[in-house]
This record gives sequence, structure tokens and C-alpha cells, in this order.
Amino acid sequence: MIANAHQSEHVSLLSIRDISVQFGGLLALNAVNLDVNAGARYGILGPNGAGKTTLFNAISGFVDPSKGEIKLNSKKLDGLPSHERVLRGLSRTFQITTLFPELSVLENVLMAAQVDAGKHQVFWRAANSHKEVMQRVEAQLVDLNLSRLALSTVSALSYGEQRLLEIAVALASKPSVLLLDEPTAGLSAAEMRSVVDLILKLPQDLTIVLIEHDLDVVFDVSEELSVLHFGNMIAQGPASQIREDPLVREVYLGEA
Amino acid sequence: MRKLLVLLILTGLVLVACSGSAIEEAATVPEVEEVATEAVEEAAPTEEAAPTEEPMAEAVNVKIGVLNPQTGGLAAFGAEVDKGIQLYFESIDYAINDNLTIELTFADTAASPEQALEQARRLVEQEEVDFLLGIVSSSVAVPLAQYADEAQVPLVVTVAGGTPVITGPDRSPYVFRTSITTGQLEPILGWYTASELGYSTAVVLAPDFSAGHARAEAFTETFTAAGGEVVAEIFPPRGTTDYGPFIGQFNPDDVDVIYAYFFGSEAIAFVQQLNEFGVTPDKPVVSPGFLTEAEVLPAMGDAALGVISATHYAPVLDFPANADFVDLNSGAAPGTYLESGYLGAQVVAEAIAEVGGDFSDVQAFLDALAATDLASPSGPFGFDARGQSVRSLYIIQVVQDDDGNYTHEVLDVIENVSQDWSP
Amino acid sequence: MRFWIFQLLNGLTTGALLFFVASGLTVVFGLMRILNLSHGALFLLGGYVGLSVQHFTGNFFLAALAGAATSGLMGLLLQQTFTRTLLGSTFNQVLLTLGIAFILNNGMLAIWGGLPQKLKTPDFLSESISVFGVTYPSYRLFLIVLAFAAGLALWVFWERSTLGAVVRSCVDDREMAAAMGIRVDLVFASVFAIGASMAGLTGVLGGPVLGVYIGLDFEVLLLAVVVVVIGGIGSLNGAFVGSMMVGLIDTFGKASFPEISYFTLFAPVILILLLRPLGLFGRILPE
Amino acid sequence: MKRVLIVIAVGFLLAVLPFIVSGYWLGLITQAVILGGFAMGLDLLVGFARMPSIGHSTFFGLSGYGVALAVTRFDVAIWPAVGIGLLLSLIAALLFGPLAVRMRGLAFLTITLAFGQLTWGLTTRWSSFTNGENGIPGISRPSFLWDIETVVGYFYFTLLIAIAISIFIIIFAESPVGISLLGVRNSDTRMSALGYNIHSRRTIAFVVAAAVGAMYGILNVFYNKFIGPGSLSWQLSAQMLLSVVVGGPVSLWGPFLAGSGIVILKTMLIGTTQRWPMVLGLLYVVSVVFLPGGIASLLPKVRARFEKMFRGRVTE
Repeated sequence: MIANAHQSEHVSLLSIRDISVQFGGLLALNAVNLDVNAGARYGILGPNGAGKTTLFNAISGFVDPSKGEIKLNSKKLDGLPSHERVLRGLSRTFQITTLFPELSVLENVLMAAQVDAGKHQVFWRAANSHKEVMQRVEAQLVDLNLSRLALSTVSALSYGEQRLLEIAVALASKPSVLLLDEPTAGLSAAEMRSVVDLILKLPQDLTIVLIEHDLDVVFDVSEELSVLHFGNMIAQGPASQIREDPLVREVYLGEA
Repeated sequence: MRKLLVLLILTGLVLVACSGSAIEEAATVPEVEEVATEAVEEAAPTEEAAPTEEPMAEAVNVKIGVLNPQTGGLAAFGAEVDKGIQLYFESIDYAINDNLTIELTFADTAASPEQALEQARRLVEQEEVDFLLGIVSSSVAVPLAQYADEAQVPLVVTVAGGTPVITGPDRSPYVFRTSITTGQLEPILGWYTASELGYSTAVVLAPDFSAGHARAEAFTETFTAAGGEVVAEIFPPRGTTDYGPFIGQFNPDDVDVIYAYFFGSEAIAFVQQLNEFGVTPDKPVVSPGFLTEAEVLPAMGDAALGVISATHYAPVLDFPANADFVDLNSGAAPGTYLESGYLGAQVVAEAIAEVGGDFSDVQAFLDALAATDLASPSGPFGFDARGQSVRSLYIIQVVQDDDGNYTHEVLDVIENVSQDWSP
Repeated sequence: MRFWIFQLLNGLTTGALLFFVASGLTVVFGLMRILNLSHGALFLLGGYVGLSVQHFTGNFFLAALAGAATSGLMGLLLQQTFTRTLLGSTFNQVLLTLGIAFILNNGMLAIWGGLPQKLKTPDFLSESISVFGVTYPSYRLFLIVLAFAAGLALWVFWERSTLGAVVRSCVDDREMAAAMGIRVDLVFASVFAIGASMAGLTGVLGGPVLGVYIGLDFEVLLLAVVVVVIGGIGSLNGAFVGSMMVGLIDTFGKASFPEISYFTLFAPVILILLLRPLGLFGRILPE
Repeated sequence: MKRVLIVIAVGFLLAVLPFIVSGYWLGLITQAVILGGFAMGLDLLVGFARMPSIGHSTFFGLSGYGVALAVTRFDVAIWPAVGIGLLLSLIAALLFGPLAVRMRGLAFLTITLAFGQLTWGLTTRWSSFTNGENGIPGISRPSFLWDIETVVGYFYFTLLIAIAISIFIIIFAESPVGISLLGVRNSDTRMSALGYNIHSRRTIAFVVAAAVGAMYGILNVFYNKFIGPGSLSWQLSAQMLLSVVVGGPVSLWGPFLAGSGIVILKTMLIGTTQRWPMVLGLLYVVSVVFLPGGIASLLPKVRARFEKMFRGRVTE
């Protein structure tokens, strides 16, 4: 999949055409377009209520757009239930932590890893007896510095650790596109730094779409940006260009 | 602290509940066992007092397992039957002759076949009772008859009558029934309603369960055979509280008479609502005796006046044994459930006396039961060859006596009614 | 025609009684997220107390008052004693309130015996009157009118009064209400007690129609839970519409298709739930 | 593997019971094992997936009715009748399950109640076929490797099957599917975002619990040699639901213990006091106030092990 995307650089990996989402009388997204190339670090900027999470929900299948088209790797995703989009290579995190509070860190990651390994329909042998799954889980935990917490329950973790785990769980699905919904929200400056470092260290062939309202984080991580404002895409382009965009400055500095 | 409070309140609740049970004191288990053991203790000293007079018969203790519902929807009836059984044994001081004492062990069937089976096993296998007595619910009777047959323990059914099969051609030799079965009441009532009372069109109402259907069918059969016509059959579900929807299904002007089989709370609700909706007193009602039990009459009030029932027992029957029975019940009018318990106890006591309390030969006890011939509160009593009671049936009507109390008046008697009765 | 008017009135009577029981259940549930499975027992307790009071005083309204007061106090006692468990997990709530229902049920059996009884209708309502050519008991008509009046009064209280607004705000957002200085614990206790006393009152009001007997507690509970779920948790409007619907469906179902009356009652329930998992008027996900 | 070994060890321990206790007790314990096992299966639904069903006796009763009706109405031989009984329950579960799993919490409770009442209503009303509330007596036990007509024989038969089912449940609970049930219990969106089909996961929990119930339903009908509507009443469902809660959800052994304990306790209480429902209710209240985590929480070490299902084992 990823190799494919590299070959044909003109076709973007994730392509969104004219997506609109309507909640009753409120137009949460208005004919939004987005193209994300394979391997990109793409940022979506916007103040609270701009429709960023709604956009993610539409991509990952948690809300149905009233019109428009979403393609991953040139294949239409529209109408697919969210769990099937995961199998197509799409994985996301949530703004509000939605981990399994009663389970251990390891089990949380395992839950994701066993799906990608195709073992999630197995009911005749123990979940932890699949060597390849367990190896992957452990590798994932090592990657994110969570090994020492492997056996702690999630509810015992600090908020920062939970945010990290949130990313680890999303990564364990081995996605081609990772959607990160405000990964640094509510973190201290130091914690924020470590999350940004982590994102920067992720494999280059992994496509990342990041929602943020923190400017520093967005500009640190992403090369290309879109700016959402009240459901409208008001600017799109390379980070350097967006930084200078007068409209963005107005919206953003007004907000900040 | 809060938990302590919880505990205190809970204990309080239980105490309240226990002390509140004074109303049915006589029926509570501990009381019974006390009475029973007292009886044993009383019997013992008399033996010691006269040790040498004659070769002492060995002291025998007969254990009877009593299975009736003490909880659930039929609890009230179970309590009455239990009370009737106790009433009889108290009247003979839980003793037959000097050396033979009776011990009752009660268990709750909750009118559930599964629970009844479990409790029957406990009584027979753990408590080692000599035989079983009781059963109110027809649905409990069949599996229990099956158990009695397998375990070879005598079972005397005192109330459940909706299941003719347990005293049918394939009946177990271990099963007897002192109560009447469907064939001994409705056929007579159907025939009587058409031929003797002269009604020709009827609406039939009965609860929607097998006994209800069986009774309605039995009534319809002889009623139509005698020239009557059933215009409508209505089967409200069990546990119906509001009979409005069903009373609304027939036009009272279209029928001469209403046949209704309901009991307990359903009977009260039905009779009252029939009156509220203006159907009675204009239209006559005929029913099996359960509809106008002595116990429910006060709750029904005027609404029940004039209802004609066919019954195997009524408090007003003029027999010496009935006078004794009413006396034992402190003069209050006994209902048919109390009578069922009392009669059952009387029957088994006779048979126990006959075999001298010896249950090593169960067959002897069964033979003694089969040979029963006694003067019961409801008249002459015996069994047919299949263990089913043969007794009299009475046509009674609800009236108000001079003191304003609701009671019955006997209109007619049909004697020697067996399960194979035909007009 | 006679049949339809007759059954319509019957359905409304059942609906009226159900509404009184279900409204308390639904508000308590919406407000505190407590599914009180002892609600049916509180209903029956009111009925029995009313029965005794009527027996001794002969006064129906005194009976109604006593029934409502006893159940209200019992409800308050339960709420105060078991606050922590009640506000805990759903499972523990079910266990606790069902346990209490068993205790109360058996306690009432011990005190009042198993013999089914019935309250007498108050004298001035004991006559039947003719409505559209159908002879109908005036007491039942009184219940129907009372239910609509009470429904309206509750609605005005709920939507228009300050106190109603307080309760509603607690339903919508408990933390926010507390932050605004509302004594949430006080609101909880009083709503629970009022809900319980409404159940007790209904036990008395229903006494002349339904009777008073052991087992009625669970029958009423079953229907009330159905009403709450299809009406939508915490919604008074839902409780009213749900009660009338269940009352009418149950009545017409029993009258027209008695053999399958379980089907006629539960099949629409299943259908409504499948189409509207939150109930007709519900906004709260029943957890 | 360890937990499977524990089950087998407990099985062997129980196997000496016939040499110790009377026939009566053995019969009662057989009944206790049946309902305890049913509760253990229900734990997968109620405890793991946190779906409080108050209609699961439907499947317990339906399989029994299937056997009884096949034998008495259609003269089917007993072993094939067992197959018919299981199939009947399975079909019902596949019919009700996919609809019911769309509900959550109380709505799920109500819809399972509604399905249960429908089935109950059908069996009590269709008297000409099912014999109504009188039930069907006279069901004889099948022939097996040893004589299971005797109390001892049937106890061993029940024990053997209960061990087999328990081993299945334990293996299932630890499997990828099993732990995914722990995931759907409180985080629909997350599970969906991980690639799990929520409805199908919940249906699996529903059907597996139903299947376990159906198998114990078969054991029950042969134990009583009788089946009545009581076997699919909501009261039995409630008793099973309470067993899971009293036992401690997700522990599996807790619900088993509570389920069987309640059977024995109830039978003993009925023999002691007429006020047994009150005492039982009191025990429920006391247990929830003093042991909110259920019986399983009494043994903190064991609890820790079982609650955090895989924690200890993944590092082994």
C-alpha cells in the first residue's frame, strides 16, 4: 500500500472531496477538501469548534457526511463502518482518552495488535499465546517507553502516560494513516515536548494527520497545513506559507 | 457508620416482619414443630408412668411431609391448607392412640414445580418423612405424582384438581386425591345450569391456563348436551387485575347466564367489576365454588349476592363433623381450602391408625387409604379404584344472613359423585 | 362502537395508574441514574397501608394520605441508608433494590397475609355513569381525569417553575448544578421521597381497581419499567405518553387477541426500542 | 493452562463427594452445579461485556423444552432430541441476539426481558402443544457410558459435562475474542476504532452465554425429568443475574460459586423458615453493602489475578 503511494506521487494517499457534515441546523463542515500524500506530516489547525474533530469522525466513520467523498489509497471509504476502515489502514486517537480503564497497558495494546495480526476471531487459544502478536505488543511498548508500565491498569496511569498509551494503541493497528486528535491537549510543557519528539521519531513511511490548536506543536510537527474555521477550510499549504497567511493570523491571533 | 445503620435497619425490618406474622401464627413452621415435639414429650411421660401394665407397644412417630405454597401468588391458599391440616391434628393432640405421635414437616412449594420437586426430595430423602400431603397448584401435582411413583412414597393430594391424569387410568398406585377433580364439578354445573336452572345461553369466562380451559370445556360440554348454547368463551390471562377489557367483550343482553371460574384476587376483582359495570345483579352468575369462597365473600360485599356455585364444601353444611370443624375454627366460616387441609389430615390420620403407624409396608398404608370410609365435614367420603375421592356436590347461593354477614344457602345436593359422573 | 369506547376507557384507566407509578420511577432514574426495582414494592406498601387505614377509619382519602406518606418515608429511609450503593454501579443497584423488593414483598406477606384484598371505592364515586352509551364506573373516570390533571400539573411544575428548573438542571448536568450552588443531595432525597410517595399513593388509588395482593408489586414494576424505557429515561412527557400507550396496547391486546396478549404487549415494546433506542422522548443513554 | 488445571483439580475433588455425602445432598449439589455453571456462562455476557440480561433463562428453558417436545410429541430418540433442544436455543439466540445487542444498559435489560416474556408467554399459552403451565413430565434420561439413572451416576455425568463446559469458558475467556468482550464493556467507540465490529462482538457474548445456558438447560431437564415454564421465567433470569453480581463479575469462579450457593442456601432456607425470601433478600442487600465487588473480592490475591486477566501470565 505504502509502496504504491510512493510510486505515484500525484495520487494522494488520503483524499477528501467536498465533505459536508450537518448536525441539525448546524453545518459543522462545509465542502471541505483535503489531500494527504503518503508519508506526509499533515496538520489541521483551527480554534475550538472549527470542525476538526468532526472531520476526523467523518474520515474514521463515526459520523456520516451529508455529501462528499473520502478515498484512502484511491478506494472509497464512504458508507464503510468505522471498524472496517481500520482494516483498510486507518487508525485514530481520541481527544478525550477512551482507553480501557480496567485493563492493563499491555492488554490495551494487545487489543489493537491482535486485530491487525488477524487473530481477533480466535476463541480457542489464549490471547497471549500468539507469539507474533505478543512480540509486536512488546516492541510497541518499548518504542513508546511504556514497558515498565506494561502490567499497570490504565486507571493507575498519569494523564500524560495515558495520552502516550493512546498513541501506542493507535499505532498497534499498524495503520498506513494515523489520525492524531490533539495528542498534547492538557499536557504540561515537558510532557508536550516528549509527545512531539515521539511523533517526530515515528517511521517516515507512516502518514500522519494531526489536529491541534497549539501553534507550536503544529509547526514543529507538520510540513503541510490546513486551517479550519467554522467548518470552512480557509487556508491550505506548506507550513511556512500558512504562518504568514493574513487570514489565518487574524483568526488565530484573535482567538489566542 | 452507615453500614452499621444499614445492619440495624435490616435487623429491624426482619423483626417487624416476624412479629407481624401474628396473624398467621398458627401456620408458621417453628410453632408447628414446637407443637409436634410437645406432643412427643407429653406422650413419653405417660409411658413411664405406666411401665408394666401390659406389653408396651413401641412408641411410633409418623412424619408427614406437608408441601404447600407459602410464598408466591398461591401463598394465601397454601396457608389455609396448612392451617386446616394443623387444625385437625391439634384436635387430636398430634397423637393417635397412646403410642403413636404425628410430626408435621412443612415445606414451601411456591407453586413452582421445580421448587416443589426439590423440596419433596428434601422431605423424603433428608427429613425421611413417611409420606407427602398437600399440593395446591395443579402444575405441581403432575411432576410430584411422577416423583412419588419413582420414590415409592405415598402422596395424598389435598387441593390440586385441574389434572385428572394423576388419578386417571395410568395413575400411580402411590397417589391419592382427597379433593375433587374437574370431572366432578363442571359437568354437574353445566348440566344443572341448563336442565335445572333452565338457562339456555351462556358466556364462559375462565383464566387462560390449562385448568381454566379444562373447566370451561367441561362446563360447555354438559351445558350444550342439555340443550344450552355458549355464545362466547373469554379467557383473560392469569393474574389479570382489570377485567374491564373482558367484561366489555360480550353484551349482557345476549346471554341468560354467566359462567365464571376465577379464584383468589382474580375472583374478587371479577365479581366486583361485573357489578361495577352493571352486569350483575341483573344477570345470574354460575361458578365453581372457588369464585365465592367464604374467605373472599367479605371483600366482594354485595357484588357477590345471588351467585350460584357448585362446590364440594360450604360452611353451612349440616353435618355433625362440620359442626365440630366450624367449632375448631373458633366458629368462623371455613373456606374450601381450610376444609381441604382438614379433610386431607382426617383421611390420612384414619389410614395411619389403621396400619398402626407402621410404614415398613407401604402397601398396607395404601390399602388402608383405598378403604377409607368416613364422615367428613362435607359428608360421606371415600375413594374410587383409582384413588380419586368420591363425595357429595352441593349447589349453593350467596345470601346475606340476618346479621348482615355474607354466607351461603344450599339449594341442592348431588350425592356420590365420582370422577366418572354423568347426568 | 360500544366495544371500542369501553376498551378505550379501560386502556386510559390502566394508563392513568401506570403514569402515577412510572413518573416517579423515571424522574428518579433520570436524576440519579438509579433504577429502583423496589418501586413496585413501595407501590404495594402504600396499597396495604391504605387498606388498613380504610379498614379502621373507613375514609378513602385518609387511606390515600397514609399510603403516600408511608411509602414516601420508606423511600427516604432507603435512599438515606443506601446512598453510596445506590449511586454506585448499575449491577449493585439492581442487586440492592431487588433485594429490598424481596424483603418488602415477604414482609408484607407476613403482615397482611396472602389473601388478596381490595380497597373500597369512596362512596361518592361508587356509582356507574353512562358515557357515550356505555355504563362505566365513575371511579375509573375519576382516575383518568386525575391522571390528565396530574400530568398537566407535573408538566407545569417541570417546565415552568423554578423548582422544576432546578430538578431539570440536575438531570442534565449534576456537576454543573452542584457548582451553581444547588444542594444536589437535598434535591435527590426529596425527589426520591416524592417518587416513592407517588408510588404509594397509586397503590391506594389503584386499590379499588387492581386490588391489593402479593405479586402485584412485581407486575406493576414490570409494566412501569417498560413505560420508562419506551418513554425515555427521565422524561415526564415520555412517561405520560408511554403509560397511555402501554395501557391502551395492553387493554386492546388482551381484549382482541387474548391468546397472544404477551405478544401484543412486548412486540411493540421491542419495535419501539429498536427504532428509538433512547425511547420516545429520551435524551439519556440508559447505562 | 493454569486455570484449566484448577478446574480439573476441583472436578476431581468434587468427584469424591458421592463417598462422603448422602444421596439427597448429591442430588442437591447436582442441581447446584447446573445453575452455578449457568451463572458462570452468563458471566461472559453480564460480567465481561457488561450486558445485564434478565432474559437468559429463555435459552436454559428452550433447550429443555426442545428435548421434551421432541421426545414426547415427535417420538425422537433421546440423543437426537438433545441436539434439537440445543439447536432450538441456538436459533432463538441468533434471532434475539443481533436485535438485543443494539441496546445498552437498561434498554438491553428491558429488551431481554421482553424477549424472555414473549417466549414464556408462548410456552404457557400454547397449551395444546407445550402443555401450558403444567409442563411436560416423564422425560427419561438417555443411555450413556455408565448408568445415569442413579443419583450418583447422574452426578458424575453432570460433573463431567460441567468440567468440559467450564474448560471451554475459561479458554474462551482468555482468547482474543474473550478479551475483546472486556473491551466492548465500556468503550464502544474505541473498540470500533480498533477494528472490532461492536455488534458482532456483543452478539458473540450473547450467543455463547445462551449456548452455555442451553447445555445446562439440557442437564436440568434430565435432572428433574420434567420441564415447566418456570425454567424460562424472568425470576430465574433474575436469580442468575444476581448470582453473577453476588459472585463478582468477570471472575467466572465467583458467579459459579454464588449461583450454586444460592441454590443450596435457598433449599436449606425453605426448610428452616417460611420467611426465606426475606432472608435471601437480606443476604443480597448485605452482600452488596459489605461486599460490593462480590464474593470474588473476598480473596484479594485471587481477585487481582482474575480481574487483571492476563497481567500475570503475559510475562511468564
